[in-house]
Amino acid sequence: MDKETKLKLYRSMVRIRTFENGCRKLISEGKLPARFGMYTGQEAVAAGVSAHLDKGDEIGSTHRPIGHLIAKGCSLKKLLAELCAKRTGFNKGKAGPYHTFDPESGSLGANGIVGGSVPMVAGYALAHQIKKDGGVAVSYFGEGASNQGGVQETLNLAACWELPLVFVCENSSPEVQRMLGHEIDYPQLSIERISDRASAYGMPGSSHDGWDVLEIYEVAGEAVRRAREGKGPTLLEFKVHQIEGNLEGRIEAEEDDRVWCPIHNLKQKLLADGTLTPEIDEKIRKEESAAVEEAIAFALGSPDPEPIEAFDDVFVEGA
Amino acid sequence: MDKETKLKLYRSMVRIRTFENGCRKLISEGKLPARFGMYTGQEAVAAGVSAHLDKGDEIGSTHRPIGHLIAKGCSLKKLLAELCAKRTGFNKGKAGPYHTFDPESGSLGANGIVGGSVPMVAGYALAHQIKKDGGVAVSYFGEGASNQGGVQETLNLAACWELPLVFVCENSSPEVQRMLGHEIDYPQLSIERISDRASAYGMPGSSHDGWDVLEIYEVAGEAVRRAREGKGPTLLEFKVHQIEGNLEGRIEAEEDDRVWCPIHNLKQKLLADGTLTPEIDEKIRKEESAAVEEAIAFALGSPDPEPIEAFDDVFVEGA
Amino acid sequence: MAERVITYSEAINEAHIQEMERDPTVILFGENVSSSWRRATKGLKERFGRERVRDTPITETSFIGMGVGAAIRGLRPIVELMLVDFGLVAMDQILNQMAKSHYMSGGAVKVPMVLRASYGAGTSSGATHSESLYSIFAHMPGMKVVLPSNPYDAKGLLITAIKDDNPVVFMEHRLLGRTKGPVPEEPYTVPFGVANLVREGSDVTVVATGRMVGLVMEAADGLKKEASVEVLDPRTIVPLDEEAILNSVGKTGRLVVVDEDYERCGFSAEVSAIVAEKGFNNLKASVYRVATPNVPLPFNPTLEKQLLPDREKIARAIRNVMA
Amino acid sequence: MAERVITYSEAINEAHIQEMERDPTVILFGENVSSSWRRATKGLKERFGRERVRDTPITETSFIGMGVGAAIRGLRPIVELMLVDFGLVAMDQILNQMAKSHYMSGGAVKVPMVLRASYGAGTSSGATHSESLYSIFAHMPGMKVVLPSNPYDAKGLLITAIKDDNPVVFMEHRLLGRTKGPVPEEPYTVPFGVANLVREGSDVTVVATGRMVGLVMEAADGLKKEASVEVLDPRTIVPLDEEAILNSVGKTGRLVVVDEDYERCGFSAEVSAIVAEKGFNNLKASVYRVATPNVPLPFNPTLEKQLLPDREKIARAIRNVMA
Ligand SMILES: Cc1ncc(C[n+]2csc(CCOP(=O)(O)OP(=O)(O)O)c2C)c(N)n1
Ligand SMILES: Cc1ncc(C[n+]2csc(CCOP(=O)(O)OP(=O)(O)O)c2C)c(N)n1
Ligand SMILES: [Mg+2]
Ligand SMILES: [Mg+2]
Repeated sequence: MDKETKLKLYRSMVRIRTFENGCRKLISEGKLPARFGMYTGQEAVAAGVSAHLDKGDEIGSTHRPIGHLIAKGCSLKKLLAELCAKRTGFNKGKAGPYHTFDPESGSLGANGIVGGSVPMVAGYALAHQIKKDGGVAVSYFGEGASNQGGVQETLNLAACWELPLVFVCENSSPEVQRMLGHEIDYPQLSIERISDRASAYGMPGSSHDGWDVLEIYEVAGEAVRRAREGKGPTLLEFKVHQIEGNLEGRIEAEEDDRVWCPIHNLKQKLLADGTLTPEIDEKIRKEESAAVEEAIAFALGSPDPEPIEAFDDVFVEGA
Repeated sequence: MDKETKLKLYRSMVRIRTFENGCRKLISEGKLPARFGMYTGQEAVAAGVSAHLDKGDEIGSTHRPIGHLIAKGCSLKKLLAELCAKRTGFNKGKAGPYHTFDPESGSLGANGIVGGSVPMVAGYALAHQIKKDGGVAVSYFGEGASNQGGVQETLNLAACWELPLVFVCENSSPEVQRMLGHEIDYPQLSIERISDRASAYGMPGSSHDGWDVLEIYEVAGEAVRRAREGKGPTLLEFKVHQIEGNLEGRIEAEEDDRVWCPIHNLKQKLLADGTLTPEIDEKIRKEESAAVEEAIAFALGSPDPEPIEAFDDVFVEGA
Repeated sequence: MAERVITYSEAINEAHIQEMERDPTVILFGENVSSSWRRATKGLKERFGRERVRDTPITETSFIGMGVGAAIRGLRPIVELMLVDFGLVAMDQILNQMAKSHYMSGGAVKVPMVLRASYGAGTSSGATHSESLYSIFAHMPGMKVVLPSNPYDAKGLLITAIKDDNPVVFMEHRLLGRTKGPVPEEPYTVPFGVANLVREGSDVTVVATGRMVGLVMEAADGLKKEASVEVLDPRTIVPLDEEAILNSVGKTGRLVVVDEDYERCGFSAEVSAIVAEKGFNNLKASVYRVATPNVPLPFNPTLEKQLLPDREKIARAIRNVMA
Repeated sequence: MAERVITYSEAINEAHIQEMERDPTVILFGENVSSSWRRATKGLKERFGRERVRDTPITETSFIGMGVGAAIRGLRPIVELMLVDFGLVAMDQILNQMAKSHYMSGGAVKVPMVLRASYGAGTSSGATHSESLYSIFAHMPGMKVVLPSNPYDAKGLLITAIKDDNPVVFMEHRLLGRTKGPVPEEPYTVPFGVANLVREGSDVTVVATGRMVGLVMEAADGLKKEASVEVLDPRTIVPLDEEAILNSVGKTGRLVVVDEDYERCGFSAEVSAIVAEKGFNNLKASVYRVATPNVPLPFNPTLEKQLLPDREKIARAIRNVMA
């Protein structure tokens, strides 16, 4: 892998974490009304997968959307403005974190219903298949979501129709089964690895560490290529550790969590192979911090929607 | 396998087919208002599976319910009366073929929604698990239904909770993919064998010819035993050939279909091994014909419900 | 020149053909849509190919959601539910994703999709194969809801639906498929939100949709000597032509609403409530609803008949408001 | 003796405990129901064990259907939906299998199950986490629908629900969880179908449910000098205490219905329609609805507030009918 790609992956992860840290700060200051799942600890997945996607490709996301949206290249300003419920947000403050849609970058979209976006992603893929434009779509979902009927139905449908689609399951219960942080009393998964379900749909599948962005980049590349070539869908599983709590502005996780921290992980490797120096690292972090600060300034300085706008957008006007 | 069991299986299949032939006749005479999927050609599955079930065990069925209900031991009279929309039917004429419920025999129940009964069967199994009464429940569904979200969810849930449940998929598209007789343009199944999905739920599974009742009896016995012993669910797949058209009172399928005809199949074997003689065969057929004739007489002689009864049973009275 | 007469199903079929010829982004999928046994979609696969006309697995959640996604990305999918009842397994995709994506996105995406579904009772098919459900679609914001009562409207409303940039639920009554009526050969549209004044009258306004329109006309015929009945068919219940209803009640002072859906919290309640709020001063009598009572639909044909609106029940209601 | 005061969530928790102690067939399952963070079900797993209190996977279709089956076979399951919105993925199991199995079976099976669900807007959670949906449950026949507005009713109605041999949808408003009120320690029942006369008045009847009841009381307080407001809380919308509503309107001659659900084909329409049909002769003024307009609920708190019924909108409606 070339240096540039490695640095791009590194930057993408740093950007996501910096952005979420910014959100944490705003939340603690009461300036950000949104509640949503943080992506901290999972950044390698979105970064590694989206590195293979173009603007015309789509992703579908979840209740934990920040990483997916940012890695896909959405505007930080408009994203933060949306989280702050501002008129300048992607969706004029109507979506919030659970329903953010950005057609421009192909971030389509977050979803408040577990598994809700997955069938829609099949539709993005179908549009590519029919238009024959070589585009692909990626569907992100959690291991909890992997059981939802609509998700399993879509695995079958995508395989039957050989849709250009990559299913990406982020399994946050690789050892202990948890739901929203609660250690559940009965297992929610009847198998150890979600990717064991791939063969049940006649598609290739594999499981990987979600904290190793270089490996993610490789396997996602293969799956995206396969989809682009019209060979149908793939199911990728990445084990992740959700890193809880406020990082208080730090980029890397605390000691305990370092082993799962994709940023710490890649940093060590890049420092070792000479791709990264402390100076370059510093520069990247500063630039990303500046971008997030700019987004914060934009969001906080943006106007609220007028109350009456609540009634707009139920239907396309003039139709 | 002892002679008695073989003859019991044979009789069960003959009963189902005789009953459905009776229905066909009534339909052609305009005396039976129900439309439903015929089970002709699939009798071995219900007969072979239900041979292992007691009254306290349950089955959940589909839009093709006759075989499942009869093999489970429901009253032919009340079943036919229900199909004729009579007051004396299992459900006072309110259910018809798609929603027949007979708690007495554990036939619970037919279902008009593809896959609709499957989650409910998990509930029957849960009741056994909690009551610790050693009971099991069997869920029948087609290969089309196997894709439904609720069915796949239930496979996972039953495995997670180790419910005493046997999933029985009757695959009527073993070679050409068909839906309701129509040869579909795109495949509905992304795999060849439904039982390949068993491992995706961490349960044992296997595929078998659905026209060989002796084999069905064996594998179903193993699955039911496993469930009764608290070892959890199994997914069995049986390939079946739906034999279309009016058999005009004949019990065995026409030449073309004989190879798939479970009754013809068993008959040849039982004649060969001496279990059956033409005389015993004749006797069984006569007895079953008589039972069906009796059911027809009962149904046709039964009163219709009073119009005003339409308003009863929305809620349990006095509650 | 004699008008051409075709069936409701043929009219729907023709709307598909003409729109799919006009606009290559129109595609169609659903269970068995390529089957020659299905009148509304017969011949479309042969004509437009298996890329644009596809049979789906029996997975309503995934294929309706796929329609939503494809619509967001520039296609105009027509997605078919064999029966509207089967949509209950997919209500999140219909009521949240299809209906609300445009709003939730603040207008950033649009969902020009038509969800076609057969509906209705009267075939002795039992509780899971007989429902109307359109009141649920009307209750939830974000989708238009269309209920053609005759072949002319079926064709014109479907063409409008396909051209509309919003999600539209297009509901075809199971018992109207073979109904015949005059239908122009060339493509045309029937606008949404404009009620059809089926019959003018001065004593009582009857609002009815779908198969109910025909029943109301029969009842009105039978009452010719007793009452001059005005019959309004809103054709689309979202958007609803409130003005036409209020104007008519303004003239007649009396209202009966005839609706095949369940009564409680149904479309009939909505029309009553609108008039009780905005037309109260013109009302001379109680507003009656003739709808399906709050009872699941039974298999037995006599029991089913007992529950469904019919000519007699409609006539009784009209007599009641005239009394 | 001073009455004990506890919260709405604590009252619900206590109803669970008392019923699970009384009846060993009562079981509970749903997502994270064994979590100590969930106030309504806190401690139940520790008390009754992991056999009777179970965390499920995120598969509403399968676990609600499982509740139906277990109820048919002699258990009395309480099945929890984290939020009612998530029930949309499982509507067939709720509206067909749960609600109609008793009827479809001609009474041969019964489904004594309680589907508990949080609902409601006002938390800026957006379109898929804010709905009411009870009008849909009321529209479809076969289930009872309960909307407690205070801790006392919450406990008593839940005990009634668990004892009821029919499927009951029990809806807990998200913003009422910490509301306090007097609640007896011993088990008691509040009957279904009996409205609570929250305040007597003579000028106008206001019918309201759930969180709306409190808002109506505030509005009525503010209007004390202008109007004597009678406030009725039906507590259960299926069965509905029509008599209480009609009697009250018979006395006041005026009606406002305040409802958090969407207006179109909603519960507010139903109450209007009942009165327009059966109480018309007593009505002195138009019937007003104060409900959520037919717009998905937006994330932005100001926009959300714009849509929801509040004190001012209620007061305006009361003034309107008094004018
Ligand atoms: C249909 C539905 N059911 C339940 C919920 C509530 N809920 C939101 S997130 C979540 C857990 C999701 O787990 P997983 O898919 O593994 O995602 P993770 O939070 O681990 O990223 C639940 C139960 C929901 N939003 N939608
Ligand atoms: C949810 C739902 N979708 C569609 C239908 C219509 N339908 C009834 S039977 C059937 C085919 C079922 O195929 P399969 O499960 O293989 O059963 P088979 O008819 O082959 O026995 C379809 C599509 C339905 N009843 N329910
Ligand atoms: Mg997870
Ligand atoms: Mg089949």
